Amino acid sequence: MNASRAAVLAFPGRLASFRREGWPMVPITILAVLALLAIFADVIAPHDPQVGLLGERFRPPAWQQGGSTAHLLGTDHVGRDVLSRLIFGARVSMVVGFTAVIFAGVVGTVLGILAGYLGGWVDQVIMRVTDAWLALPALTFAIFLAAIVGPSEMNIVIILGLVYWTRYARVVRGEVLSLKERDYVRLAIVAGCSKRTIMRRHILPNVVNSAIVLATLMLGVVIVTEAALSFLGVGVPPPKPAWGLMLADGKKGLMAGYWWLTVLPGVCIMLMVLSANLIGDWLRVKLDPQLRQL
Amino acid sequence: MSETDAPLLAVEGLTTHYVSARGTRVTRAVEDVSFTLGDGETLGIVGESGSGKTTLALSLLRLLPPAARTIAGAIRFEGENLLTKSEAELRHIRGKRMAMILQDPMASLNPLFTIGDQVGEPLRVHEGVSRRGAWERARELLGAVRISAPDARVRNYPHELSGGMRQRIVGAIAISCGPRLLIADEPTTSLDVTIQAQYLSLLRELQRAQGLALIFITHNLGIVARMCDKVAVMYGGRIVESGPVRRIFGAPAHPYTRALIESIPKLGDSNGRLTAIDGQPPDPAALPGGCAFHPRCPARLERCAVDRPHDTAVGDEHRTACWLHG
Amino acid sequence: MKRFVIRRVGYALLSLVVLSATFFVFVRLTGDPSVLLVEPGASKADIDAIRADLGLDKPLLVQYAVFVKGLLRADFGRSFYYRTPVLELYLERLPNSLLLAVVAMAFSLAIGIPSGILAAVRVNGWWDRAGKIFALLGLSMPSFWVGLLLILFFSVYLGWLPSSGSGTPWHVLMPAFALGWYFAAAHMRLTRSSMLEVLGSEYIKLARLKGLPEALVIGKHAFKNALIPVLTLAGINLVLMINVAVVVETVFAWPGVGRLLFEGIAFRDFPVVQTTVILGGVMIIVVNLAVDLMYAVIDPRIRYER
Amino acid sequence: MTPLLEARGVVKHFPVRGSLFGGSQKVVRAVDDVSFVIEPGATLGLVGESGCGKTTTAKLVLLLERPTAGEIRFDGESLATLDAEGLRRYRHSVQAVFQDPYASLSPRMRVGSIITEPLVTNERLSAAELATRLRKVLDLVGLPARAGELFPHEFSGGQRQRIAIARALALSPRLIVLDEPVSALDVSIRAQILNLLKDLQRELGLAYLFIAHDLAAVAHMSHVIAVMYLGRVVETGVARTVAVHPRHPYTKALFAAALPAHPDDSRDDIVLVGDVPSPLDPPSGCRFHTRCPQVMMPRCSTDEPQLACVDARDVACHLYDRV
Repeated sequence: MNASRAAVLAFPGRLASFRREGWPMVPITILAVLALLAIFADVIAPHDPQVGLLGERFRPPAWQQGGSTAHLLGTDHVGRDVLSRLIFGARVSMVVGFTAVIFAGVVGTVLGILAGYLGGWVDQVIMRVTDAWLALPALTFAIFLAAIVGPSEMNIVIILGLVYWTRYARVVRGEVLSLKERDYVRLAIVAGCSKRTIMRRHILPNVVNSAIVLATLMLGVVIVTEAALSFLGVGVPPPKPAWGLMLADGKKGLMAGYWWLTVLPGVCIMLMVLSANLIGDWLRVKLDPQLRQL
Repeated sequence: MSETDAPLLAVEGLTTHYVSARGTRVTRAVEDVSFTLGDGETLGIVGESGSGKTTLALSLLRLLPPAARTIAGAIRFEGENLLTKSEAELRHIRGKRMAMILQDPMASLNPLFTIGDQVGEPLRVHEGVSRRGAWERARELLGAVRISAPDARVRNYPHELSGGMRQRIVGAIAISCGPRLLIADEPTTSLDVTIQAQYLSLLRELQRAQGLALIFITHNLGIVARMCDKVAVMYGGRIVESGPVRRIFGAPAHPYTRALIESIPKLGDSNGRLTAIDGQPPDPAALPGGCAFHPRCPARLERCAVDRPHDTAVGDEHRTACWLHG
Repeated sequence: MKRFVIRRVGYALLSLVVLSATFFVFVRLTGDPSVLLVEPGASKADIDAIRADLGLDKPLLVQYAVFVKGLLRADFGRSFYYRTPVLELYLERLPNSLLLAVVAMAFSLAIGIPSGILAAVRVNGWWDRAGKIFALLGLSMPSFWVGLLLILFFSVYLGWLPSSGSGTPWHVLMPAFALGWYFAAAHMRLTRSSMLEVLGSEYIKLARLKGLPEALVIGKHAFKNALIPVLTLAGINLVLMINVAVVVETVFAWPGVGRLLFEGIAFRDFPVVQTTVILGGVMIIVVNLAVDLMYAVIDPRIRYER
Repeated sequence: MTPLLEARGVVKHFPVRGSLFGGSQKVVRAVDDVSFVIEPGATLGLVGESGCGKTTTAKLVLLLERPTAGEIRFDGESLATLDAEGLRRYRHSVQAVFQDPYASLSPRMRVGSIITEPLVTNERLSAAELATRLRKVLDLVGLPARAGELFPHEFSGGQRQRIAIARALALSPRLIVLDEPVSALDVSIRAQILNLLKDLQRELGLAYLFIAHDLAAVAHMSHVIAVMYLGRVVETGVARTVAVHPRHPYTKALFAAALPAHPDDSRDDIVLVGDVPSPLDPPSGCRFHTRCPQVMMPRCSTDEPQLACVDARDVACHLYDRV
């Protein structure tokens, strides 16, 4: 064995692995608590979220004058327990948020990869639709779709998926275009790999990170959109307890100063969205340094 | 101190470290570096990636990134220690008495301002020349770097000019205030061979015309051979050998320098084996103890792994840090 | 330059075609579009009349042609509720929306640009951290909730500002702030990141090497370059504001096009819904085009690179 | 003996697409009428500056692009007419190593699966056989067997280039296209890799297409050199002959521009003026005439010179026309 062979025995340490950065515990905890509430809502919630006692209308939270421990966070305009509705509302937001994000993410990622890698007319068709749909403000587009299909939780998921897949497609395609020019993709062709193999083995794993980062950031957007749709009355149909719907109801007591009906559901939305964004930001730095500037 | 005796630039024991965000990791990018440079001389600083040569250049101008700090040493430029200067005082030195050309001259021009504006800017700031006067001088400077039709070019935006012209313009900016020292940090790595030759001959012309001292920072020994009077070889943040170019190429004292010179293929003698240096350049954040080169050194002694060799004179102006000569 | 313009216009036209086709397809997908297009509670004869009018028995392409012809003549139908042409209703509301959007934009730029620049210049410092929290809050607090909180505080508790309606300058403040809030965060983020990118560029290094005072480096060399993407985004966002104001306008009963859209939903007035959404899309496509073309004028690089 | 690879009059034009709403079609003449031969076990070196078409030539040989005109033959068989089986055989025989060792290894795959990917794709092998082959090629390039379990980011640039070479060797190819294999590496690593490539060639009888802008490295590695300028070969011949006594003015300038290995190496200072013209719009006649320090004849700007034998090598220059 000559010198040129035996050259490399010392490995530098993991060059690219950076310091283990602290996990964002606060947002993870918040999301975990909300998830637990959503899963065990039936057990945890003290009252039926959909049935109210008219005699108990507009009860303030327990610590205010006139409040009672029976309704820790007070009651709404038809006497329903706010705490129970918030707990069940977490379920709605979680289910709608996650399914819509995953639905949009899968569709968008797949189409983005196909458009980016195959190019040609496939790319033209997918990207022209993407561009035109991106031109529409997401909220109004969703309202339009909701006006056509009518409100239901299932429809909301489909609508949000239809509206938001374009974001993934755009980002993923852009990334694929640059991946496609990477030498390791060229070498895979030289090695005789088929297009399917290349997309599966060399392209997909390298865009998954961006897709996941985008998904966490989209989770917040989707939840806000769902709340807005429900607030406008084209989202989750009453009397289901969605946070957006609660805000719309809460507006009825606003001028009378029944603050808890407005503040509390909003705080829930904010906490959830904030947590999703914080985790998304952290993931972005962690998984994909190129996206830091996004 | 009389200006005639002191060298133009004397760097003594310069040490610059990078400290990671939490202060847990220290990268000794530049460690105890000393050299001098006289008026009109050309010094080549050679090193591989991670050897600390760019950090050295930025330390000289005191334009280090926030994570880096010069923690020891002195930089005497025209008799004054730059390390004790305030930011405002430094501004009067940068661009006026000491200029620098960056790695990517093509990206160094601001896309939104005209050539005339950018070339004349140092004059307006440092010498208070009027807008019109700066414009006039910019035109002369473009002529000085051999750009044809300077009257039209001053009005152009950078993207309207070819790559070669943009490099010349960066050269024009560097000499606009008549500096005494020009630092060029790998100014030709991104260039094609023939374009590189153009740029090198332009730099040499400017140097002769203006009587500039020049520091050339590069990984390429060929550039040093062509351009420089003196050379300093860096490895692991330290200067391992320095001296006149002919001496270093003729009789290199440090095993690293010798291996580097021998590892380059030479035109005309093909088919022989090249002398390769084993192993990899060290990670600047985790330098080996003793002499940083010892794990790769073909002539290492036992003490090389333990003790750091001292800087020793091995000839007229020729110094090296190696136990073979200690 | 000419080719660039032709191409941008071409893409814009294509987007409009895709957009109209999208609407058309979605409406047909529901099964019988006449249900949507006819007033709630209409008689069988009315439905048949609409069917015949739209030619629902004809091939899809013919139907699409009828649909596009209507759009091209700016014939968006009549509102079921107001019984007037939808376009008139829309144009009546547009100035209010525009006013709201302009004030909201002023808010968002006044907050977003200075805080973004400060965050970038003092990167990782105190200002940067505060800005980051602000940006995250902006993205996480839905504008309608911000609106409700504003009402609660300024109208109900303090009684300083009117909670709904329009007419005086006081009326516009709260809805504009609620609307601008989200965008302020977006503008801050973009200002910060584009400023950071510019500050890391070679030409900023050269500006420092020239010995320019820091104020000149930031104010002249960095600012202009960093501001271009922000102003581009602001241009697009202004139009976006008109179109996403629907929730804020609903909260404050502000008589803009968003409110019109909400009424359209509430009264099952499909022509109104469809028109506001289509016109919103058209507006945004046109503004995108305008911004791209203006970009080419402001930034001398683009003219040649295409 | 049939040459291993033969290119005859190969042309590659790229239309500059104005996308959907295009406007006028322009054409980049990346490679324009290029011919060369690679013998088994020998190295052909392609030299030239950026935009001269050397990388496009590599892509054509690797079938990453199809030629606009002309023909490439491997073992006497035209690549244009290969059937699926022939294409498989060709992929089996021709592999590549590219410039950037950071971009040529898929970051999410282990080194072992990167190296064996060509084997898995082309041959049916048991896991044990794969492991044996992996160990064999790792050994050939001087990497320890445990390297296969690591990820690319755990290696330095020089080590990654060894991995890339190991991958290229996995199928026991007969020709390896080396596109700037050392220019992204640290100076002290380059000699290691060049020596390794030479050793492998001698032991395995490999042929190389060695592409670089560094003349000295090309001259050192190659048996035959071809110098390209704006899509054309301007001078080609035995490496020593061309390197020591270049004839074409461009080759001369290129050699003059090449940096000396010693300060006493005196060279004629031929500094070319101007930038390389755009291949979108190459000059008429001899493409080099706009920068040629020796341009003297009117026909340089009108007639395109053809390759002709001068002093034991082929030169395309009117200076050497025999009237």
